[in-house]
Amino acid sequence: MSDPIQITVLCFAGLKEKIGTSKFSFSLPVNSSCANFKQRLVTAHPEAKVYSSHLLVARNGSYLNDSDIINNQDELACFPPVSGG
Amino acid sequence: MSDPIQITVLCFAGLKEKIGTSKFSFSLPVNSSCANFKQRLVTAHPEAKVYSSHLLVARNGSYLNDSDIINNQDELACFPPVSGG
Amino acid sequence: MPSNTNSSPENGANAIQLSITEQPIDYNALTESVRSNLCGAVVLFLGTVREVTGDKKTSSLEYEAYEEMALIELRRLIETAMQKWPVKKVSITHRVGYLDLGEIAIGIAISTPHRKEGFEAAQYLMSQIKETVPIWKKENWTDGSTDWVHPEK
Amino acid sequence: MPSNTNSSPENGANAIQLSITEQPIDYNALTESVRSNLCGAVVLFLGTVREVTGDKKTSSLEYEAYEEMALIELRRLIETAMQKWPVKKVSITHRVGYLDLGEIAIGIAISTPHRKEGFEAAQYLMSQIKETVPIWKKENWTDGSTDWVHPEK
Repeated sequence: MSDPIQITVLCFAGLKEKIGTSKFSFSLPVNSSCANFKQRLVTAHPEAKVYSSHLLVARNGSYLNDSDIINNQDELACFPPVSGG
Repeated sequence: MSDPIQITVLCFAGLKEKIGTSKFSFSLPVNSSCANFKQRLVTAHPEAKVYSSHLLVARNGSYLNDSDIINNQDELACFPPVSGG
Repeated sequence: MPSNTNSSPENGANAIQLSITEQPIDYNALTESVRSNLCGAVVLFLGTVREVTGDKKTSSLEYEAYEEMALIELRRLIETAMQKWPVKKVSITHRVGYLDLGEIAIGIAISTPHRKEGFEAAQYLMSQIKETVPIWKKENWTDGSTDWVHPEK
Repeated sequence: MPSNTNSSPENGANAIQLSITEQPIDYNALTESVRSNLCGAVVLFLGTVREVTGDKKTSSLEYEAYEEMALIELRRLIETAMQKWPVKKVSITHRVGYLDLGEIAIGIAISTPHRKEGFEAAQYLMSQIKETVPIWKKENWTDGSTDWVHPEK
């Protein structure tokens, strides 16, 4: 079995408040999808469960789909639905 | 047969330029409608014929319908379709 | 009346401000006049003198108003808009006389609780103004000719 | 670069201006930045802090942005709008940090040849911004409670 990959997670708004930090490292199995990532994030941080089905994930300024594969060293931005304007 | 009624006509924009004046007196038979007035105006001022079917007429700040009756001493504003804004 | 009318911004008496002017339109004042804590949306529309229409070029525009009736008609349109949408405040200024390229012919500012109704009411007012408010536009073309503009119908 | 970028108003390079700021939004500058002799219409929309939502009263708002991505996403939305409508210039500013009642959270100014497309494009941009641009609003209610706002879907 391959070693897990390491990613950096950036959190914003309500998610940041729930988790209590805006940036942290996170491990994932290789070939994890974005959906896998969200599931594991909420498992590791059950205080974020309220957002689980609505969390948005972006990489390099673009939103990811649930099926997109996460790569080693990715920086993923993770946040609740937006409410600007 | 009754004496004709006397009205004052105010002209604006292209109509004023065609007729050459912005305010003049005009005679009409009693019980003339607004449509009668427009017809007689164009007959008296054939240079305004280009506007005839589109002329708008207002009295006291409100548009008149073709069937509205003109009264003695009315001040009628008469002008081409508007184009402000 | 010594009090400044701007000091009571929620006063219904200030809900409608209209003017027809030969001076350049101060759209900043227009916008500021409709702002309100009751509203989440302000829409400002400016109609400006465009240089190109089809294959003709405008050198300047001239607007003429039947001012007395134009103000009555504007107020009537705003009152209708206020029945259709929860509009809090509206300010409209139309310029008359000669306008150069890029200058503002009309400014309309409106405030509403939410944005959807603000956009709808502003669009309604603009299209009605072009139908019924007695103001006329004359194009002075770069080729020296002039035209009183007639709406395309 | 010694030249003033405002001196070439038709320059395509100035067609889009974006910012996210903690300072009060200068909507006059925003509006002025989109004016053009090529356009007959300018639409400005301001989203302002409304006091009342349902039966609750706001004491202040707080906005947080993922600024880097917000600017990318705003530009993407504007480029899409420019493909749908003949938009000449767009300037958008979103404020972050604490806002008092009545203050401006977002200002969007757009210029187009004609008014219909200006209203349409401005509405499109506002609704898309509320869907995809990573900015969040927190309500500080007068009763002392706070809520991160979630869009009604």
